[in-house]
Amino acid sequence: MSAENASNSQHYIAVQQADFDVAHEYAELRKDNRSDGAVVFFTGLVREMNQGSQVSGLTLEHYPGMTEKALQQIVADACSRWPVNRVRLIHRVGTLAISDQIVFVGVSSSHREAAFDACYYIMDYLKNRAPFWKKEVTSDGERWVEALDKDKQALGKWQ
Amino acid sequence: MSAENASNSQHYIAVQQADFDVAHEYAELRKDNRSDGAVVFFTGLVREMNQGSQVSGLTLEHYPGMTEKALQQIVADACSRWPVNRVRLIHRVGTLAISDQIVFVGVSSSHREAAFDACYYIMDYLKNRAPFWKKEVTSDGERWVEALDKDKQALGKWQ
Amino acid sequence: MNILFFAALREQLGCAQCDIALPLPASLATVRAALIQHFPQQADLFVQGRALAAINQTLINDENTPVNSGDEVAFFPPVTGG
Amino acid sequence: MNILFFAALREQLGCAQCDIALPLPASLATVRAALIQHFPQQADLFVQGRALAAINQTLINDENTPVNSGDEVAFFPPVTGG
Repeated sequence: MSAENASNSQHYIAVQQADFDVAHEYAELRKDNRSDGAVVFFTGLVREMNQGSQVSGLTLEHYPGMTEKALQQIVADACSRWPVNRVRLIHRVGTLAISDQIVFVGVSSSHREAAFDACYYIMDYLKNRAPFWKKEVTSDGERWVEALDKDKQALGKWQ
Repeated sequence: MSAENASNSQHYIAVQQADFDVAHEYAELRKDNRSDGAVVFFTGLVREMNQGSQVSGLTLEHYPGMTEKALQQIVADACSRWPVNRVRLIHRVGTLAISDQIVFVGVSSSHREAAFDACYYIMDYLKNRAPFWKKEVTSDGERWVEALDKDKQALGKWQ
Repeated sequence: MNILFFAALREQLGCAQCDIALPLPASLATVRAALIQHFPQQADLFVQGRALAAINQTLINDENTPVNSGDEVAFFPPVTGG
Repeated sequence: MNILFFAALREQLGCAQCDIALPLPASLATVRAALIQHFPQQADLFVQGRALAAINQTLINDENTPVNSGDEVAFFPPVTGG
């Protein structure tokens, strides 16, 4: 379940059960890259507390086939808005424990503004448009995580 | 030339000639951290092209004594504006080559908004308030890098 | 036509997909209404905003979008990845 | 009083620090004017905005800020780190 973004070989998009290595992703963003002065990355981690409950782990479900397509569209949209050179986006699925890595978004660009904005934009849209769903194991049993209004409102900053 | 921020032992601020290891910094942000769901980091790298010239390297001068104080103030300001839990900020001085790492800012927080905004804020203020100066070696000889209006204007987004 | 379900919606309906009889092309709104008829006890699950829809793996916001024969249609709750 | 210079300003003046005679306390504006008198050939280097000033390692924007005896005062170009 890994797919290079066909529209630009500088971008890498993957959906996978396996963990990812931030040092490797960062190295890929820098490798043979003499033109970029800025790298911004985001990682999302499983938190112990969420929506008022103690969490002991979670399962990430997705819609295979749509997921890669949605992520590629989000990355393409970000690249059309800002002059970014490389994007690496990895999202895990399956069973995860507290503090596990969920998602990585890394962006390199000549300048910091484009790198910050594109990375932030990709995360905001991923939160609203990419077909992933979290089911948490809490002290009260399993529950599906509720989508939050604040994530929908976060898109407002990009209008 | 390394100084823990006395006001909060969760923060680490250093000015050093030595290179830094992003994997180590990221590990420090995650270590024994069950509450943070978001890590954002920025690295600044030496670009080959700057302000219209081919660059082969640069020297970073700073104002020892003031530098750490200025960085600590910027981090403290960011922490008073957003609920961030850990900040790691390293800025190098001395002689650097193309693609070398210059600066690292890493922020962890429960939520991505605080981590993104605080990291971006710290870089914007560092660019305007921290006493570092770059002298580039170009094909036309050495020159001091000019401060840019766009960096000053970048502070507008935080008013 | 065949419709896919994911996550909480799949669990609440007790099935990962269903077949409904519907003349195509039809609007997404018509498909949504047919689902409500098909699952009368769980009609509220399909309210717009509570169940998002994708046609051919693309999220669709316009309920007038046509669904054609051979399209892959899916309904699912608001997403919670990241 | 002793004043420190950094980076391009230090190179253009040809010195990392200088001593100027000035009754203290004095405003930062007065110190700046005294520097212009001390370096008449390089007066333009000290124009506000072109040379930033720090008192006791803190950047000062208000030119009315008093400089007291024992304060560490520095002038330098706009910063270019990061």
